[in-house]
Amino acid sequence: MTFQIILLAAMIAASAFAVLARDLLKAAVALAVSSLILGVIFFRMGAPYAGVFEISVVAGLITVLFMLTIALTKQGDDVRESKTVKIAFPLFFLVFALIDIFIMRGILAKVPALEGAAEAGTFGEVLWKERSFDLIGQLAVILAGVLSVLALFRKRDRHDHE
Amino acid sequence: MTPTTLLWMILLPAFSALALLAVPKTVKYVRESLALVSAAVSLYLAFALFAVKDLSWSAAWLGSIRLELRLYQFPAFILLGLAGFLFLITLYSVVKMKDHPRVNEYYAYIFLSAALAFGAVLSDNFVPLVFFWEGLLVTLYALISLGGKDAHRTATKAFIISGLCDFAMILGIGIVWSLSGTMTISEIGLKPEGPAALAFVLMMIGAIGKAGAMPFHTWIPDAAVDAPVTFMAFMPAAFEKLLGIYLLARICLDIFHLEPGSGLSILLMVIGAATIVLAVMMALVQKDLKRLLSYHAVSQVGYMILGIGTAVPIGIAGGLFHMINHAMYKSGLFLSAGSVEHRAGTTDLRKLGGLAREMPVTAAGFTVCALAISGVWPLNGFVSKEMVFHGALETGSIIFAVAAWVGAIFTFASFLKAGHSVFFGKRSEERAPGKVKESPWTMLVPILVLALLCITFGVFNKLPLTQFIQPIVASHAEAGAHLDFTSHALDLFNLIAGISVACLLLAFGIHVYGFKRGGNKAYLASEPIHHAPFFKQMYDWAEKRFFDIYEQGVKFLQGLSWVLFKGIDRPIDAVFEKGATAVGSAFTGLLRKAHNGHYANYLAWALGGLVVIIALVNVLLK
Amino acid sequence: MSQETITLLTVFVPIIGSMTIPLVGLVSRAARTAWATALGAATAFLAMSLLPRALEGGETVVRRGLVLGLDFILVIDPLSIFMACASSFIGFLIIVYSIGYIRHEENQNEYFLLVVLFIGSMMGLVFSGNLIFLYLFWEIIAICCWRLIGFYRLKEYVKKADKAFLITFFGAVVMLLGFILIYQETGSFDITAMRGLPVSGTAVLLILFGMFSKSTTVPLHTWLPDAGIAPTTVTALLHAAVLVKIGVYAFARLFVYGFRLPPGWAEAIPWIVVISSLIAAGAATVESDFKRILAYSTISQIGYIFLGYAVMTEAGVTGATLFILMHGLAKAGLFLCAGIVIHATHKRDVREMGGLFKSMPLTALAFLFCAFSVIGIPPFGGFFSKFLVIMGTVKAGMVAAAAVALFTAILTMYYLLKTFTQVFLGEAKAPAHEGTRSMVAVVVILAVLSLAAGLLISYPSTLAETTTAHIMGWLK
Amino acid sequence: MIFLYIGLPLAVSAVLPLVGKASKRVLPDILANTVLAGLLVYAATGARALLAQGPVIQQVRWLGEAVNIRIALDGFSLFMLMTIQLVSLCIALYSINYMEHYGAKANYYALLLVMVAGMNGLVLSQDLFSVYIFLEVAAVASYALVAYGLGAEELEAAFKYLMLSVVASAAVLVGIALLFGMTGALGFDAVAAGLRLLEAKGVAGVAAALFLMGFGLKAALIPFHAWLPDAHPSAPAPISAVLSGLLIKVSGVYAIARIAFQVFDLPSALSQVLMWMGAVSIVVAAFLALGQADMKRMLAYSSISQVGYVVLGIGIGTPLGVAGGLFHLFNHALAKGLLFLTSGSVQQATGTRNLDEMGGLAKRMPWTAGTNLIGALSISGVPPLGGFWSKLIIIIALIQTGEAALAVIAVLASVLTLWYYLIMQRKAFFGKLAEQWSKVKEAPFWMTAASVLLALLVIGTGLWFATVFSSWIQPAADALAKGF
Repeated sequence: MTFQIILLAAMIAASAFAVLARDLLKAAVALAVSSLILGVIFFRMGAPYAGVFEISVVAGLITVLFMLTIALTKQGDDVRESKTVKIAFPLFFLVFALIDIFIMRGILAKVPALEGAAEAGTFGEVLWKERSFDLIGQLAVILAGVLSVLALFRKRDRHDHE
Repeated sequence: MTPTTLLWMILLPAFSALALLAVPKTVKYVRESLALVSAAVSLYLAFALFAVKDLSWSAAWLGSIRLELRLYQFPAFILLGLAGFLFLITLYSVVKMKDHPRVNEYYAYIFLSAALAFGAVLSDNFVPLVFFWEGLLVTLYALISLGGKDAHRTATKAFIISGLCDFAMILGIGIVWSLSGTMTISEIGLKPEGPAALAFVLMMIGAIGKAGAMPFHTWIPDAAVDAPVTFMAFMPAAFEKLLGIYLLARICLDIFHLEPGSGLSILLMVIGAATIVLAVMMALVQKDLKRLLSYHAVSQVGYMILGIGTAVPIGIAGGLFHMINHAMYKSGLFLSAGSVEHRAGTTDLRKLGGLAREMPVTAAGFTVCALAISGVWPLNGFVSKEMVFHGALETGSIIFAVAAWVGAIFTFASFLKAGHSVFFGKRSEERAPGKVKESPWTMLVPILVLALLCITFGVFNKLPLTQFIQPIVASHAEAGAHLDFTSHALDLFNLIAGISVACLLLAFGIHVYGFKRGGNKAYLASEPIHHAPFFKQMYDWAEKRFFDIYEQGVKFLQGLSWVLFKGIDRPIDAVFEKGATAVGSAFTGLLRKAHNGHYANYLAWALGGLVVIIALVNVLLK
Repeated sequence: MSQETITLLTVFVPIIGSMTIPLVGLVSRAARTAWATALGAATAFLAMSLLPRALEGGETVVRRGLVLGLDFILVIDPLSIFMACASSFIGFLIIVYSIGYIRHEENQNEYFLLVVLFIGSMMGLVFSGNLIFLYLFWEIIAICCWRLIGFYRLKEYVKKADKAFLITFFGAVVMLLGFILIYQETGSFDITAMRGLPVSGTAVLLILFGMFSKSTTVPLHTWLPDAGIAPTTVTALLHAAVLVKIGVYAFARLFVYGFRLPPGWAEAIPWIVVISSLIAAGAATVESDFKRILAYSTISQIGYIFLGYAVMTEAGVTGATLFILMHGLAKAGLFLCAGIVIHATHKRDVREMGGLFKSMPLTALAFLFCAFSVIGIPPFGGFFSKFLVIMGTVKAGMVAAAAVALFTAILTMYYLLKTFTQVFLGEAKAPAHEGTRSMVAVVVILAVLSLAAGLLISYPSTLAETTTAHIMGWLK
Repeated sequence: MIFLYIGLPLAVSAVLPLVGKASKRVLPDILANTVLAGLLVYAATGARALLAQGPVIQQVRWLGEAVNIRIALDGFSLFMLMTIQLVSLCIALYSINYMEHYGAKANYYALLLVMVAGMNGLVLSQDLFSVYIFLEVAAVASYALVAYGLGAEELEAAFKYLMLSVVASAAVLVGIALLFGMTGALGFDAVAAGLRLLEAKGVAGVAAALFLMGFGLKAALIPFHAWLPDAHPSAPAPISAVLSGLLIKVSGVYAIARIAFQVFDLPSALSQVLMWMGAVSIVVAAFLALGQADMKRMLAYSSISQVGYVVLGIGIGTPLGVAGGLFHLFNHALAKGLLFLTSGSVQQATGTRNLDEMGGLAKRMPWTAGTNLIGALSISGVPPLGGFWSKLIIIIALIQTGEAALAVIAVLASVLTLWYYLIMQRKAFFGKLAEQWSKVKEAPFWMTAASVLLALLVIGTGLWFATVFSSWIQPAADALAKGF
């Protein structure tokens, strides 16, 4: 129980840091840490799959994406949006969200599920035995992220003439 | 005589033509002798074949259609006539065409025409018939082109008009073929009813078009000016008449069985009568001898068509007899005109006069032929015209006989004017005395031969009628089984002949009146009629070629073409050229506007798409 | 050699040979030209060596099984042999003419490659017994045609080439849809297997699109006059030897000797083509560009070929088959004469020409001969074909259609003679000289052949009649 | 060892930056090309033999112990593997010359290999979540590669691409979550079994729709296409070729096809939606391509349009339709790869992508022009090139299933396709040589060689379509449509 509380506290701290940090890269890393902790929490609450996915998706992938985005926007111009779009898009999004909420609520209430498909196993088992293929994927994602950052922050040798 | 002689009859002139074309221009005499010899051989062959009268030959040709040639009474006679004219005109050309720059072409075309004409006459199958018949278009075009600078215009005109007629005939043949199931002419005998009537009319157009009846005549007067005069004597005066009337007779007698008094018979007679009157009215006012003669060449066709159109034996016989007579005197007349042109250098009536003294032989020949064409007793024209009158009266429609008589009046009037202006009367001031001489003998012989033939066929008319005409008509059972030329009075002393003679006298009166009114100038003798109130307008219009089927037809073709081009072709092209491009760029523009580069926009599409797909999937699943 | 081998060689010698032309071109220009000519000659020779076979009648089918019913099938019968001979021979003459004509142009390697490939694809198309392979060669021809039309590379020219390609491609893919419909209905792409089978009107309509677009029938015709911007040799090739004939050939192969037309179409098609013929003749009368006149004339004449096949009487079919040959000879002659004239005067508008008879008598005469043949005047070859087509039409009971066709013939007479007069007669407006020897020789040969084809009609007509007997045989 | 398809490129890409320190050009060139060539040869020979007895599931062992890495190989995946390695190899060859002036070649190859590994992994995986992960592997590498030029335009394009892709990932993830929640399984077959038991059509439909959107966005089907015309032209030419030729097909079309058939068993509703999405993409994108003056943008829109054909074919669901779709996928991969490569050659030679500024380049760049023409004709469906046969089969399949309207659209759109490719030909190559390009040179050796290789493949596919069809396409289609 104490461990749980510590984890929660750590997660909140990491999240707060992610929001408050001025350096975007640090913020991204903080978010990753926060997600990682969330994954562990999931696992401890008896949802090993959710934990594994949380770690796969958020801690691994989203972080890479964030870093990539930061790398891209640092050098690129701001993306300008026109006024009509500024109005039209939120409106549309609102409508979409409303529809989504109502339909999804209706549907989610009715989503059938198979009996006895409860998640089971330890974190290690799930990660290593069941989802080991994803591990390779995660490695690859991180590798891709590293390579991307390398590529995007490379010295712009021989390319300046463009 | 073996059947292959028929083929040689065609091939001989064809090969001669090639040989004549090959003779170099510098070599003298060879060409002329070659031409004369081969013409003579053709004539001999024709004689020989005329004696045989019954041959047929065939060979594999166009797939299952055979090249069938058949000789019997009628073709044999026409063949003889054609060969005779070929010889005479070749003889005449020896001098007349000597200095023509394209003389070897001239001979080649003449002999090619002869070959084609022989072929057309001998064909017993529609396909070779059309082959030879339409092939004459080429030589027609070529021969007219040999004339002056603008001759090619006339050549084109002649080509297109004749082509029109030939195409009509082809269509007619097609119908006949689909009705009868055979292309062999001697196996066909249709009643001209229903579609066959249409076929009859179409084939008739082909025949009378070749013969030069109205309204397919308009190239002939033009050709008279542009083309060599020997051509006029050869094609429009002789060959085309023989061929056209030959085919018309075959159409009316063999291929179809024309009933007297039937609608088609009336139609033919109307065409004949109209041709007689209208063409002779045009002839009357001409100021050029060759043009005048050419209009007569048209007018006389009317008599033949009228005669055959009556569908009664005497009329048909008259038409056929008139055909051969006309070929003689009209050739004679053209050749005399050529003789005048050869020496005097012009055929303009206004510049000629009193030539009888310098060119007595020519004048004599011309006079005989002119009298013959005018139907003066006892020349051949009188006899054949009488037969046509009889025929016309026998059908009961007097109007056609009247038209024929009116034609006779003006024929004589115009020849009085022509002969008077050219050979008699005062000598033209422009011409120095003694400068003009009589033409050489090779030119005179044909004229004299033709003149003599006119006299012979007139005086001893029983001879050609019983030897040539009667067997032809008799071979077509319904038409002339009992025709013996005794039932109708063909001498001077009967009512019909009396009317004819009265017509001639009237014509003389008209001429004298006009001569006096015109200040004793013979070429003005027709002016009173020319300037008569109604006639003047008509003549003016005719002068402006309002009635020229070609001029109007070309206008029509051009108009139609313009409409087709601007109204259909260009709009279709615009659809591809402009329409497709416009539609493409409109769509593209619309779509490109939507792609404005705004992320939110694109995101909205994606989310919208998701909603639509969810909805679609769910709707479709149920 | 067996027929099968000869046929395969006829198809593949030019196709594969064409690919080697640029390679030879690397070595020497003269060798390249000679090689291209040799390939053309070999094709014509191979095709002609099948002639004795054609006269025997009957057919041989060569089959190589492939997937999905897309078998490679060659049909060797009188129709295909006739067509192959006509095309390859005229194509060969045009190659000979090209030697002089494009001597000074750029991209000659490409030119010869495409021309030979063009002829080879034609051979492939002619012998194809499978709808899809027919389509395949059809489109290879379109590609060649596209490049060749844009040969001079000017912006406007290339646009016209694109137009030609797009319209014919449009027609062709629609036709392909029709083929697939037929596949759906009959379960086969094999032409030999579908003789006498009924097909739906939709399929016929779709297929007609393709044929009409390629054989330039109104309303899919306007690309052809525009294609006149190509080198004259190419236009001659398009008009006379290959391109526009493939539509009618396919028509004969599919509708006459293939499946049965649904009722109504047999009456409708003759009218469509006759009216197309008339419209094109009208356009030819109005046009004043030398090659456009001739192009419209082709459109107009194609109508007759279609008419002959569409009426499906023996005379009509024989006439149409002969027409392909006669029109090929004469139209090639006309275009090549036009080429000589344009080459010499550097003008295209007939109103600016005149009096050329004096400076180029042989060309003028050749033009006149070919014009007579196109008009259909005996003793030239064109007469027989046109005559038989008209006869066939009348025999089929379509007198009115025949009358319109004859009226078109009068219009043809008018505009061709008018053109002849404007170009060759009258006042000389520009100095000119006769073409090179090989060029004049070719036009004279074509003119003489037009005449000889008429005088010795029994040879081609026997072949045409054998063809007709062969392809109409199943109707009985 | 099928696992090599994932492991080898990853391993090499990991060491490549280090190798790059030692040798800037030669070693990375050789290494990357060798890896791809080796994998290609293996796909064509060894892997083919493996499949002789039916689909293969391989268990990876780690230090002698079986770890739960199971990779499934069937006809479909093998066909995809083959296509991926083939096109990638040509692109890597092309890059030898082309990437010279971009610098950091080693990094570039590393990213390329990661992308290839991602695609290979996607093709080999047999559960939903793995698909998702490898989708992201390839995607992350592709974002960086799009931005590889580092210009403002490239970065903006990459950013837009990334942003829309994230949406796609989210949709896919939601879909996976939904299915996982229902069935508690992730493997294709297990989920399919679960769905059969549940008979929950509606929810499965929503999940399917989410997949359609997610993968549709990857495949750039309309209306999810908007990122592609920015991203593909901005990337270096070989990358454009990989993206258009492979990535959108593997991460979009392959995933859709695999899931639609193997998980959802392609209900007719899904089939209809797929076909119509395909058809709409075909037409709209063709019109959009028509209006482009930028050569690569035109090609990009053309990709959307052609992917439409692929989806249309697969959506039919009959073995023939699927075969047609897959065949077109293959042909388009080759031809579009070729076209992007030639466009790169042109851009490198002239410095512009604007068609209006080009003209008559065939004179100076005959190989480029010729290969470009072959690619264009193949995509337009002009026989005897590969694209013709695949379109033909698709149309036959459409007619067979009675979808006449779609068949007409498919046919007429190929006229539009030809139209814009003719515009490209006319403006760029076929015409009089524009003055300013009179000194332009043909592309360097490897660039030309890669183009020629692809062109030969395009021609070969057309001429030996029967062999290609029966030995590669048919097994793939059978694997998908008949389930073995």
